[in-house]
Amino acid sequence: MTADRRGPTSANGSGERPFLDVSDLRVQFPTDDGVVKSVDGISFALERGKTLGIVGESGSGKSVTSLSLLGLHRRADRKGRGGARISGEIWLDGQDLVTASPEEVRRLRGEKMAMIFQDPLSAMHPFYTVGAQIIEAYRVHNKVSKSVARKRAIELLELVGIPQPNTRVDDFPHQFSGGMRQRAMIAMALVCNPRLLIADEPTTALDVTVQAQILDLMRDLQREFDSALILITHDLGVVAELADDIMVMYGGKAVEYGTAETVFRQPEHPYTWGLLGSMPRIDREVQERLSPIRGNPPSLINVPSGCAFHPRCPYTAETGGRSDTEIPLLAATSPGHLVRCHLGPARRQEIFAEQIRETL
Amino acid sequence: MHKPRIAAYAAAAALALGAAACGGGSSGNTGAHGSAAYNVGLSGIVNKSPATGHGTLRLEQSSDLQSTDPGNSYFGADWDVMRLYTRSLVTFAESPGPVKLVPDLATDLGTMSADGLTWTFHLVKGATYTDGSPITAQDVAYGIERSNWGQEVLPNGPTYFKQLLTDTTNYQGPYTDKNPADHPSGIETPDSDTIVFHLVKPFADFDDVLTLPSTVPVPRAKDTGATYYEHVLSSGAYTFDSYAVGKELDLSASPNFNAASDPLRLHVAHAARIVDKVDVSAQTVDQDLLHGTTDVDQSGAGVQTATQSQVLGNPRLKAEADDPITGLLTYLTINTTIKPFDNIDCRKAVEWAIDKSAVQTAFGGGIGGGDIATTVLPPTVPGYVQQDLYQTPGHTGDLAKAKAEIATCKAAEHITDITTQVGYYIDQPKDKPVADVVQQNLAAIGITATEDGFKYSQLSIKAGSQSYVKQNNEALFITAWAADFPSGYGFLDQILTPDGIKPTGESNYSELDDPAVDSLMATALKTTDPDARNALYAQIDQQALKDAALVPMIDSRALMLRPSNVTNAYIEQAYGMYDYQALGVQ
Amino acid sequence: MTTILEPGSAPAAEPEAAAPPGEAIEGRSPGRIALGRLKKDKVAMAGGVTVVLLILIAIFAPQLCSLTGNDPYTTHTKLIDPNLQIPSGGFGGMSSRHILGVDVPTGRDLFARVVYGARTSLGIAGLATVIAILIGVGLGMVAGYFGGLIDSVISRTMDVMLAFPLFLFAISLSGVLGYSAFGLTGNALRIVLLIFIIGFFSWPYIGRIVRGQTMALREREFVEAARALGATDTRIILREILPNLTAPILVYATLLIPSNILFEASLSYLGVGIRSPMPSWGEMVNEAIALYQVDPEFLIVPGSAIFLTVLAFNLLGDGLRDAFDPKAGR
Amino acid sequence: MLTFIVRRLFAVVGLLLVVALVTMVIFYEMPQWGGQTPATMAVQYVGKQPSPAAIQGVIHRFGFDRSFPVQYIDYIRTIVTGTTFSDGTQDIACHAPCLGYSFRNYQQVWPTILSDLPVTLSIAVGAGVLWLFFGVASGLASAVRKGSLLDRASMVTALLGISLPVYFLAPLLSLPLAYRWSILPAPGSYVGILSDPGQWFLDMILPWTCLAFGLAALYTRLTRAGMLDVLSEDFVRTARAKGLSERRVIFKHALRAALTPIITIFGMDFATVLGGAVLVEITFSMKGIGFLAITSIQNGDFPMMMGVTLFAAAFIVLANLLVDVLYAVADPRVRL
Repeated sequence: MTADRRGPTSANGSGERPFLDVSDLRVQFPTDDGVVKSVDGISFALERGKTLGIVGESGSGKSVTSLSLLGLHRRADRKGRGGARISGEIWLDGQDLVTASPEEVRRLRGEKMAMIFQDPLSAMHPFYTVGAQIIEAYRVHNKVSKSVARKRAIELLELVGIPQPNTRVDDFPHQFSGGMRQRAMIAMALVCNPRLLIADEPTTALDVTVQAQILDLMRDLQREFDSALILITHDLGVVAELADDIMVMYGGKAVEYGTAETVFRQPEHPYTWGLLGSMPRIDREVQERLSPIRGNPPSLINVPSGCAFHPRCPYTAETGGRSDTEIPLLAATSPGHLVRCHLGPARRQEIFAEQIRETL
Repeated sequence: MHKPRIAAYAAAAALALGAAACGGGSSGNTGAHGSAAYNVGLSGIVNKSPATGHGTLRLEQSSDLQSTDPGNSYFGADWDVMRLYTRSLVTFAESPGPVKLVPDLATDLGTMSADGLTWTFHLVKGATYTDGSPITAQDVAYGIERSNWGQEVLPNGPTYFKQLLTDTTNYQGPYTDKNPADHPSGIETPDSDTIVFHLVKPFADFDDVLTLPSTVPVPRAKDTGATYYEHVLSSGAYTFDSYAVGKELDLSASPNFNAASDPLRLHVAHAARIVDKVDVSAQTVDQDLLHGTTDVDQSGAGVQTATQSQVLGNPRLKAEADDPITGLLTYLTINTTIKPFDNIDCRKAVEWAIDKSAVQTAFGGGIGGGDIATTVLPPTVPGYVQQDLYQTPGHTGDLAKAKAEIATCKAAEHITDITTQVGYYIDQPKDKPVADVVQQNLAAIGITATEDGFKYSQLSIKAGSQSYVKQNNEALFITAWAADFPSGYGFLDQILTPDGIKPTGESNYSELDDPAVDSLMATALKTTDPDARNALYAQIDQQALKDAALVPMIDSRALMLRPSNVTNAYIEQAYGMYDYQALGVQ
Repeated sequence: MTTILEPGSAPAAEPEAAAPPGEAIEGRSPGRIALGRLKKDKVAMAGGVTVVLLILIAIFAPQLCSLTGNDPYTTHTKLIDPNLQIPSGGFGGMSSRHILGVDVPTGRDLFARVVYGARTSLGIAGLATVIAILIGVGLGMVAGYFGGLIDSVISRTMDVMLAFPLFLFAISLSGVLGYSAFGLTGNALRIVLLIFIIGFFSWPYIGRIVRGQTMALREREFVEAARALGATDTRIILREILPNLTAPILVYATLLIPSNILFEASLSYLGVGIRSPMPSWGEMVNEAIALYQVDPEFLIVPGSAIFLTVLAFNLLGDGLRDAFDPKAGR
Repeated sequence: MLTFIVRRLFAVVGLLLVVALVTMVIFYEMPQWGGQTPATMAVQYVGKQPSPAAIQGVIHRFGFDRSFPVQYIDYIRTIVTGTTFSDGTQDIACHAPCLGYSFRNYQQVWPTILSDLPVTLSIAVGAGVLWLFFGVASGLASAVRKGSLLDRASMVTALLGISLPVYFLAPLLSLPLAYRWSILPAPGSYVGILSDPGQWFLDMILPWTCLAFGLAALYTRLTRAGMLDVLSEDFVRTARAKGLSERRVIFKHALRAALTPIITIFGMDFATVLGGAVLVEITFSMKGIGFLAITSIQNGDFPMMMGVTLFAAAFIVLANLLVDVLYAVADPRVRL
């Protein structure tokens, strides 16, 4: 709403539009039981070479955000039925993707922007070889012969660290191990040198050692390709590794937005505190107890009135009832740090300093 | 004998045709080119043409022949077709109207000895098979032996000779007793032209029996038993080319037929070829007849009900149709030995209760079904006299009389409820609605009758089994009957006398054993004068109805088409369908 | 061996947001949620109303027929044109007394026959479905719950049965036993026979589904809990698992009934099922099929009865399935 | 793969043995449970006046005098090795696969079935093409345009299709098309494809349509449900994310995955139809395997009916095997 649409680290001040500029994005799905407000007015910006981490529980709207960037939602018809109603603006490299025709967006997909999906086993077609799927991705956007595309596929597989890429290229996805599949998935996403890369929970399905390898790989590749990277995860540990900026989402809205440094060191939203509290940290010596956030994620049809977080927030009493009636604004506490909370900045910093920091 | 598809014989049937409500055809057009009109084929030859060896005559039927083997079929339609490629000792004159016996392979209608026990026949000179070999009296004898004594191989044909001829040696038949020298004592062939029959009792109608295909000659050397049907050696005007079960029978004019051996010109190949397609669907047969893509429905069963409406509504089509009496009587038997129907009043109640007019409609109406029957003998069988012992206005039955009779019966038997079963053939589609009507009629007078439909093939363990009907209290049975050979004896004996009462395979379903009937029959068999004999048959008919042993319901009719390109078309009353031997095409 | 599309395996059609719409918040029971959805489904409701109506028609057939003063057995041959073999006066003999006309050739009231035919069709199909459910649910639960050898025996049996030419078997079975057997005669025998044959041949479909669902339920916490508390297998099967199978059983029973109605009608149409004079829709079509060129009414009445009944049950069954499991089907 | 096929072929044989056993129980044992005796069963096969010897002969010919296991083993052995029947006069060699000899119409069972197969094959192939094509096409269109008018129309049509029995649909179509306007031949007309291909095609249109309509309806529903499932799969989203055209996403990615189970079901249904399209053949009076089955039952021709049932079962189990092999070829995850 009042958010500065430039990201905390991309405030270049030159007046030029950032490479990716999302403004007041709303995504709603009409269903039989009511309208699901999956994304309810979020804004952010991202430059090439930078990484944005979007963090939240499942159902917070983070994946829907990424899919709408790629234009992968089936759009609603004129009566607003049968698909997603999308409003707001998504500017990618000077082009608005919300108003662009589906065909224009399709041409951008895979070429200018690509996505790495969560579960590579289900995200790859079981009936086609890994190579065929990468080749296909390349040839959609590049008019080259099959053999050239195949060479490119092998090259990419090698780049992502698949051993013996020229034989494994003909394997089917189920013949790969989980980590290798994720590498192949990344290779497929990178095959056209996309400038925007969205990774949706890229490491969730993997075991911890492989997770680290994949994160390293992504960091290296992002540098090599100079891409903008959006990292979507519920795992703050993953973001900590890679992200420059972090946006915390709750109930379809951004509740906290700032640089990674700020969000980790001076988080001000009670939800962020909860997320941090439930995060296991290897660098702590005494692991007392993880404190999970009590309660359930909100319904996106009947969003709780006022602050969507209020049914789960321990500090509602301090708002004098405003939290159940009034929706708080996303307001800047410091330059580049936005928080959506009824508590005043001073009080938030106080609570964090006195009660929260030590538990983390 | 049970096969309800066999045509009947008539001595003086013209009157019946005129009298029948929907009959007709009394105009007797036998002119050289009989003009086509409705029912003209009953009494005249339509499109008479002397042409021979011309064109292909196409027959079709919805069923298959029971067999092409002359010794193994009981279907009248099969017998009609067999005359195309076989000759029997005696056959029917090639003319419309009342049936007349004529000698075929025999020189005359036989000589009966004074005691009536021996019949002697001589074969015509020069008769040959289609391969040119001569036909001998031994071949005729062998044909009779295999079909009557070889039932373990040829189970389907009639077996009158086995019952009528003496058999002192207890002959086991040619398939069990392979010695060619063995014969039943009742058949003698003193030379190759003479055949002598010895009967167990005097039998004035014996020459009628010789019309059966049992008397078709079969050379012993050529007989392959059960598979003989595949390549019957032709003795008629057409050669038996081939027959594929469920597909077609192919015949062609025989080059070797010796016309000199056929002075009455009974066997003339009017067509060059005859193709009989079988197992075609009934609807297709009708459509093909209407569209001129086939010439005759070989089954002689008449058109489907849907086609019937079409034909009757179209004057052009109606002029190409005949509606003959087929000689088949549909009737309800009442078992005289099952309580309470052993009481004649209960049986009379049934006689009065049946609404024959409703039965007629249920059976297909006056044209597709037939005429209401009031006598056992159909109008086309000698001995028929018009009478109606249980006359009611419009043949709708008399509920009051029926109820009175049932009350008398109940009082005498000291019962309050009467329940029984009524059997019928489920593979005779017209019988089922009749059973429904009968059941309703009986319900109206307080008789609860449950229907027991069964397949014809189960007859011998159902209504044909004495123990079954008694155990299951099945006193009533809807069935049909036609004479196997043209005489009152042929029609009445098996259904009204103890000859037809057997533990299994019975045909006298009423189990009627009335001394009056039996003595009349014995007298008739000894009576040589045909008129006196037929009068006796009429008396038997009356007596059976006085006994209320059965309820005659319908004398069947069938609406048949004869497309305009068919020549020499007329109804052969012996079979109740067109005479295929006479047919040709333009 | 055979692959049957089993329901419920489909992932959510919409992205995560739509996955559990409204389920958690209000704490309504799944049954009530389904009922709520069903009520909104107008087409399914129309099917449901028709089904209820048909059942009422079947139950109150005598009362219904007495309104027009007809019964399904009385013949009215006077209403038939004897030569054309169609009802006199056209329109299949429809009149104020015979509102749907009469049959041919005996002139029985078609309305009465089709109404009583509902008894035959629904009764046989319903009871056959009960048998199929009893066998299918029983064996399916046992196979799914115990697993191991019992499971392989039952599963193999189901596989084998699904590989049988079932329709030919049913025809043989109902054709081979004639008029009386097992102390029963006539249509009483045929009814019992049909119920058992149809029921027996349709249980494997239910059995497979129940087996799969039971296997899934067996691993659920509440079953583990019950087991930990020392509940017997019987008790777990009957008290913990069976109640959770109600929804799929209800849905598949509703979808099985129309296929059983068609099964019965087809056997009667082929002449190996119910026989006249007892009214059965398949038997009526069998009688009418030779005459439809001249008397279409006679065919259309029982044919439409089969069609509408099967359609109504299918609509209701589809609606129920969608209501209980919105991801399947649609 | 080879060991799989060999192992499965054994299973096929086992299954056919079970089918044969069940059929024999139905025809030889069931009537006896129902109160019949060998004599009352045999008496249906003798002539009009059965002598005790003749009945005994039939009892022996059908093997009613042997114990059931012996009868069963004899029947199976006969299929494998062939046998020689005696019809009273001569011996009839019945070569393997000898399914018996019909004493009703004096025909061997196996050749009779083979001679009726072309009719059933004609029905099955034409209808199979129609129902697969229309079922998949309309199911696909429905799924892709879910909720559209087209979708609703095809779903309604599909519901009509699965609710309309063949024997009601056939007259509804024949009455105008064949009888009123004479556009098509009337039901019951059939000529072989070899004797007149044009007429054969015309004759087959109505039977094909009537059989295919109901099955196409079923396949529309199956395809639509399958496509909707697949369209929500992650790999379809991936395909879209790669920037593939919608056409390529639908046909190359989604349909490929959705079609595999459909083909499996098609294999089974097609095999079932090959074993006799009973209702269509009866309704259109076409003398195929299904028609043979019904007439055999009506005539009490047990050897014929058993042969037909076994023949139909063989089609189904072999189709099952074929389908499993095809599945393995289509889906690389399946290893045999």
